[in-house]
Amino acid sequence: TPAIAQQATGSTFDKIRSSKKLRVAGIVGTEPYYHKDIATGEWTGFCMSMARDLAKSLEAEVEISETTWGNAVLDLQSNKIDIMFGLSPTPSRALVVEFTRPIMQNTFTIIAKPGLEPKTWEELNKPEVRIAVDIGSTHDLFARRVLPKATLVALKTPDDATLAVQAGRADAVIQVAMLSLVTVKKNPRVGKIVVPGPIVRQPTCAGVRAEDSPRFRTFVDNWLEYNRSSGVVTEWITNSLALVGVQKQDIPADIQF
Amino acid sequence: MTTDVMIELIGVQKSFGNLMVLKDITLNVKRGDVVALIGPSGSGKSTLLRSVNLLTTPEKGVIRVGSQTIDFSTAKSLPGDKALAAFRARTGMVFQSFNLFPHMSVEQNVMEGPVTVLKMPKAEAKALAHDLLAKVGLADKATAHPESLSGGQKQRVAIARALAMKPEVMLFDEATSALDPELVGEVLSVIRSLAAEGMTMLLVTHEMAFARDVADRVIFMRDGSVVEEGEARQVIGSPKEPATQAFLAHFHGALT
Amino acid sequence: MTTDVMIELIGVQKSFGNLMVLKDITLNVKRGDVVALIGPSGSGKSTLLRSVNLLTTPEKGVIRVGSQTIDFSTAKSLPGDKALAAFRARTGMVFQSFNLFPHMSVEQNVMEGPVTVLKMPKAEAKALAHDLLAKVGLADKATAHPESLSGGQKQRVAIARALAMKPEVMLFDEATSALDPELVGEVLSVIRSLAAEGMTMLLVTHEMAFARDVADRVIFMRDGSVVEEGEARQVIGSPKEPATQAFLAHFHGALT
Amino acid sequence: MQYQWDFGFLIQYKSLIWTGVLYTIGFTIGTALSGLVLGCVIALARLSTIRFLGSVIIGFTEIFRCTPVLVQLVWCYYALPMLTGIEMSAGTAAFVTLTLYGGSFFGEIIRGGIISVDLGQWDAGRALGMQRHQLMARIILPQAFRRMIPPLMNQTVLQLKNTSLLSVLAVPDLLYQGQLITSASYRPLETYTMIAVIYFILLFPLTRFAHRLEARKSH
Amino acid sequence: MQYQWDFGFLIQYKSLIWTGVLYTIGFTIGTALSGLVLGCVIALARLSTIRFLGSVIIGFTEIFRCTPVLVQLVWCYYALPMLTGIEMSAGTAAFVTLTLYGGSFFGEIIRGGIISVDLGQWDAGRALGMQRHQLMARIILPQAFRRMIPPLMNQTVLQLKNTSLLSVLAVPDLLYQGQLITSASYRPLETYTMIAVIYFILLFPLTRFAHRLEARKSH
Ligand SMILES: Nc1ncnc2c1ncn2[C@@H]1O[C@H](COP(=O)(O)OP(=O)(O)OP(=O)(O)O)[C@@H](O)[C@H]1O
Ligand SMILES: Nc1ncnc2c1ncn2[C@@H]1O[C@H](COP(=O)(O)OP(=O)(O)OP(=O)(O)O)[C@@H](O)[C@H]1O
Ligand SMILES: [Mg+2]
Ligand SMILES: [Mg+2]
Repeated sequence: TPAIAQQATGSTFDKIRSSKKLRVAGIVGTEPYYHKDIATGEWTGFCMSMARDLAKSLEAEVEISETTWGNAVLDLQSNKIDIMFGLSPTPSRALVVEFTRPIMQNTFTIIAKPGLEPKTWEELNKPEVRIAVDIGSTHDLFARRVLPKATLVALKTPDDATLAVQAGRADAVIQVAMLSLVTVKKNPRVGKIVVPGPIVRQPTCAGVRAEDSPRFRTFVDNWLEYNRSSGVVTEWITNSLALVGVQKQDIPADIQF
Repeated sequence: MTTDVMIELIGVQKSFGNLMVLKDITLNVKRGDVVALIGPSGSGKSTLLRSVNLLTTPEKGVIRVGSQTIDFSTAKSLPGDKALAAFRARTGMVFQSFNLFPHMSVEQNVMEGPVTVLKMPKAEAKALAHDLLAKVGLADKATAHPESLSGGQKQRVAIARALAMKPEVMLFDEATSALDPELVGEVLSVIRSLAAEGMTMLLVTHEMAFARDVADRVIFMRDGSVVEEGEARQVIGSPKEPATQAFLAHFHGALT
Repeated sequence: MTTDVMIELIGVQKSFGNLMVLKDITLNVKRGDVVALIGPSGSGKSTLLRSVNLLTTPEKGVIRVGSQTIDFSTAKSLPGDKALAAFRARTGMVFQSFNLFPHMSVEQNVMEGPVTVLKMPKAEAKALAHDLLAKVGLADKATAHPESLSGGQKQRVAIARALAMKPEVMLFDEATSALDPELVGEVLSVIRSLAAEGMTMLLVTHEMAFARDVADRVIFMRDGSVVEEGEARQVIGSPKEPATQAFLAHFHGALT
Repeated sequence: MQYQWDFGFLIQYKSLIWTGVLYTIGFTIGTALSGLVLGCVIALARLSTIRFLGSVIIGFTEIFRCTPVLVQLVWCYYALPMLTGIEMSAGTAAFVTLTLYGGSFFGEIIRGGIISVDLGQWDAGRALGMQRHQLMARIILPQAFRRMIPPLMNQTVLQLKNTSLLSVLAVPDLLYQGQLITSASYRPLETYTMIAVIYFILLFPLTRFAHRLEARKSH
Repeated sequence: MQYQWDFGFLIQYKSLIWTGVLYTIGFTIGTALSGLVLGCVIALARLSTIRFLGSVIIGFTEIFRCTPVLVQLVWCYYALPMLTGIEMSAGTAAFVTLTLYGGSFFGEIIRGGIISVDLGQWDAGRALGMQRHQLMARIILPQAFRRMIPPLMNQTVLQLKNTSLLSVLAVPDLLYQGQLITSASYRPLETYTMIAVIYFILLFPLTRFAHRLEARKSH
C-alpha cells in the first residue's frame, strides 16, 4: 500500500504534471542568480533561466514566490515551492533535503583591500588578518575550515561583509566567483579579486524536497546532464553575468565554471 | 412596621483580616427619617455606610434597602453586576474623600450619573446639574476642574453629584466636615428640604450640634457595635449608656 | 514689636489665572500665639497658609517666618532649593487632604522627616514616632499602612508627622475637620501644650467653638482679603464688621 | 579614511522607497489598532474574576512577550501550516503575528494603567449605580489612558519599528526596500541614513503628538 | 505534508548555543543597567526647570526613539568612525547603541511615572523641608516606580530581545548562533523553536518576578 499512500499525497512530479505549475523561489538582489526588474517586476538571472527551461520540459508554467536565502529551505520543506536552485550540498544539509547533481563548480575567491594580494590561502591564516563572510553561508563554512587562525567577521549578508572591507573593518571578504565578479563590477572601490592557491571549487546544486518517490529528482538530474553536456548551462551563466555587466574579459583565467 | 422601614440591617458582620470592624449590627431606618451615625474614630461608621450600598461586602447578615433584600448568610453569591448597579443607583452616597472624577469638569461630574445610568438627555441633565450647583452655591464653578477647587467646594460638588441621581436614600460620610458654618447652614437646609420630600438619610458626622439639629434619630457606635440608639435630642442631650456619656463628655468639654 | 512677631506677611498677593485669590494680605502672628483663620469656602485660607511656607509662590509681597525674610516685590528669583528646604523644615504643616505617604507605614511616615531632613538616628526617630503616635491615640496602628486607616486616623497621623519635625511654627489646614469630639478634645490639649511650649500656630478651621476655645486671635477672611482681626472671644462673640457678623450669624443659627 | 557621501543616486529608487513607506505605515496602523483592541480584551480578561480565564491569558501573553518577533513570524508562516494545515499568505501571517505580539504588550500596559487608578474612583462610580462596563468606559479607562499615554505611544513606536522585521518574510517594507537598494547600489551608508531619516519623519510627529496629548490632559 | 521533527542534532552545537546565551544575557544585563541610569538622568533633566537642557534632551531622545535600532547599530559601527575617527569594536558599538536606545525609552517611562504622582505628595515632602533630591529619592520615585514596573519590565524584556539585532555586527548572540546552526544543518524550524524556548526560559522568570513585585507593592 505505500504506493497508494504516495498516490494519495501526490509526489512532486505528479503534482507538477497535473497542476501544470512549477513553483520556485526568487530572491531579490542576488545577481547573477536572481534579478527582479524594479520597474516591470520581471524576473531574470541564471536560476530563473534554468527554472523556465525546466518548466518547459515538464510542460508547466513557472510560479515565483519571493523569499530570502535564510528561509529558502523552509519554503521547500513547508511545500511552498518545488525546487530551489543554487544550494551548496554538505553532508549534514543532505540529511534534510535532497540535492541534485551539480549545476556548476564555483571557485572560492577573495576581494582584498588595496595592497593585499596573497598567493595562497595559508598567507591569510593569521590572527591579524580579518576576513569578512556572511553568516552561515558556504563562505562562512569554508573560512572556518580553511582559515581557522584568521579573525573571522561574520555578518548578516554578503553586502554587509563587503561593506566591512569598504569601511576598513576587515581586510578581505570571501565570496564565490559568481558573486565576487558582480560585487567588484558594481563597486570597484571595494578591492580586487584574488584567487589564492590552491584553487578550491565547490559544487552548486538544486535542492528538492525529500520524499518517498525519487521521480522528480531523477528527472531534474536527467535534464541537467543533458543541458550541461550541450553547453547550455555555460551559456546561461555567461548571459546572467552579462546582465549585470560582467564581460568575458573581466573573468580571471583561474576562474572556471 | 416593615413597610415603613426603608433601610434594614440584620446581624451584619464584616472583618478586615483579623480585625472585626462590624460586629453583628442590626438597625432600622424608617422612610423619610434622618439618622445620624456617631462614634469615635475607627468605630466602623464608614464601613457600615459602605455596606448599605454594597460597596463593602459583609460576611454575614441581611441588608435591605427599599424593596430589595440581600441575605449574606444564605446567598451563595452576590447578585449580578446589573442588579448591584440598579441597587446602588437608588442610593446616593457622598464620600469622606469626595472622590470627584478628576477628568471631568464640575458640571460633567454632576451630569455623569443621570446621563450614563439614567439615560437622561444631555440638555436635561445639564439643566439639572446647574440647578443643583446653584443649590450648593457653586453656580459659577460649573466649568472648573475639580483640582482647582477648595476643599469645601469639592465636597459640595460631591453632594450635588449624589443628589443628581434623585436617590430614595442618601448616605453621607462626614458630609459637612469641610464646610464652613455658612455652608453648613445651607447644606442643613438642603437636607431638611430633602427630608420634607420624604428622602431617607443616613449620615456619619462628628458635629454633635449638626446631628442634634438635623437628625430625627442618632445611632452611637463603638468598636463595631451599636451601643445606643434613640431620638436625637435624647441621645445627645441625655445619653443612657456609660460609653455614650463618656464620648459626649468630650464634646461638651470642647464647647465650654 | 518686630522681634516678637514670628510670622509676618506684608502686601501678599496671589492669582490663579484671572482669579485673584489673595489681595494684598498683611498680617502678623506673635511668637507663641495661636491664630485661627476663618472665612467662607473659597476665600483663600488654604492658599494663604500655603504661602506662609512657600508651597505657593505669591506674585507680590514680603513673607517672614522667624529670622528669614523673602521679598517677592524685589527678589528677582526665589532662594535656592536648599534654602527653601531649610525655611520649610522649621514650619510644620498639616494638610486638608492629609497627603500621607502611601508607600510607607504609619510609623515610617512619622519618622521620615526626622530621619531624612534632620538626620536623626533611626532608633531615636522611631522612639519619637511612637511617642507622638501615642499622643494622638494611634499607638496600635504604627505598622499599618495609610490606606487601611479611617479618615480620622489618617488626619492624626498627619499631625504626628508634622510634629515630629519639632517645628517652631505649625500650620493646620482644617486640622480637626475629620475628628470626632473625643479626638478634638485630645488635639485641643495637644495644641494647648504646644502653645505652652511656645509654639506659634496658624490654623484654618470651620469650627467656631474650636477657634474660640483654642485661639488667642482670630482672622476673618472673605474674597481674598482680611476683613477683621482681633482677640478670639471678641471676634467670634461680638464681631465689628458686617461681613463677619453675617458669616457668624449662620454659625449661631446652625447651633440653636 | 574619507567616505564620499552621495545621496543623489537614491532618486532613481523613489517608487521603491514609496512602496516601502506605504507598507510600513499600513502595517503599523493596522496592527496597532488590532493590537489595541486585543490589548483591551486581554487587560479586561486579566482583571476579571474568572481565575481560569486569567491563567490562560497570562500564558498566551507571556509566550508572545517572551520570544522574539522574528521567531514568531517564521513560526506563524512556516510551522503553523505544517502543524494545522491553515495556509496563510506572508502578509496575513505578518499581520496576525504583529497583532498578537503588540496586543500582548498593549494588554500589560492597559492593565497597569487600570490598576493605578485610585480605588475611590471605583467606589464613586459604583455608588452612582454604574455597571462594570460603564464604570470602565466612563471613569476608569479615561483616567487610566492618561497615565498610559507614554507607554502606549512607546509601544506604538515599537510597533512601527517592528514592521522592519517583516523583511524576513519578504514583505516589502521600508527596510526590505532599503536592503534591495543597498545590494543594487552598494551604498549602504546613504541608504541606511535615508531609511533612518524616513523613520524619524514618520515617528517624530507621533511622539510629539503624544506629548501634546499628555500635556493637555495633565492640566 | 508531515514535517519530521528532530531536535537531537542540536546537541552537537551545545557550546555554540551556550556562547550565544552568555552573550545575550551579558548584553541585556549590561545595557539594561546602563540604560536605566541614563534613563533616570534623562527623566530628571526633562523635568528640570532649565528650558534649554530639556530641549536638547528631547532632541536626543527622539532621535533614538524614532529610528530602528538596526539602523542605529550600523551607523554607530560604520558611519561614526568614518565621520569622527572614533574607532569602536563591534561589541563596544553594540553596547553604546543599546544603552542609548534603551535609555531613551527608560527615560520616557520614568518621567511618565514621576508626573503621575499626586501633587499633594510633593507638597507633603516639601513641607517637611526636603530638598529636591531627597523628595525624589524618598517620596516621588518609590511611588512612581510602582506604577512604572509594568512598562519598565516590558522595556527590559524588549532590551533582551533587541540583543538579537547584534547579529548584524557579528556579535555572536543567540540568534546569530542560531543562524549559523540553521545554515549548517538546514533545520531552521527546530533551531528557531529552540531559540524561542531559550528566550522564553530567560524572559519568563523576569516577567513573573515583575508581577510578584507589583502585586506586593500594590497592597
Ligand atoms: N481596607 C481596610 N483594610 C484593613 N483595615 C481597614 C480597612 N478599612 C478600614 N479598616 C479598619 O477598620 C476600622 C474601621 O474603619 P472605618 O473607616 O469604618 O472607621 P470610621 O468609624 O469611619 O472612622 P473615622 O471617623 O475616623 O472615619 C479602622 O480600624 C480601620 O483601620
Ligand atoms: N491650583 C488652582 N488653580 C486655580 N484656582 C485655584 C487653585 N487653587 C485654588 N484655586 C481657587 O482659589 C480660591 C481659593 O481657594 P482656597 O483653597 O484657598 O480656599 P479656602 O478658603 O481654603 O476654601 P475651603 O474652606 O473650601 O477649603 C478658590 O476659588 C479656588 O477655586
Ligand atoms: Mg470614616
Ligand atoms: Mg481650604
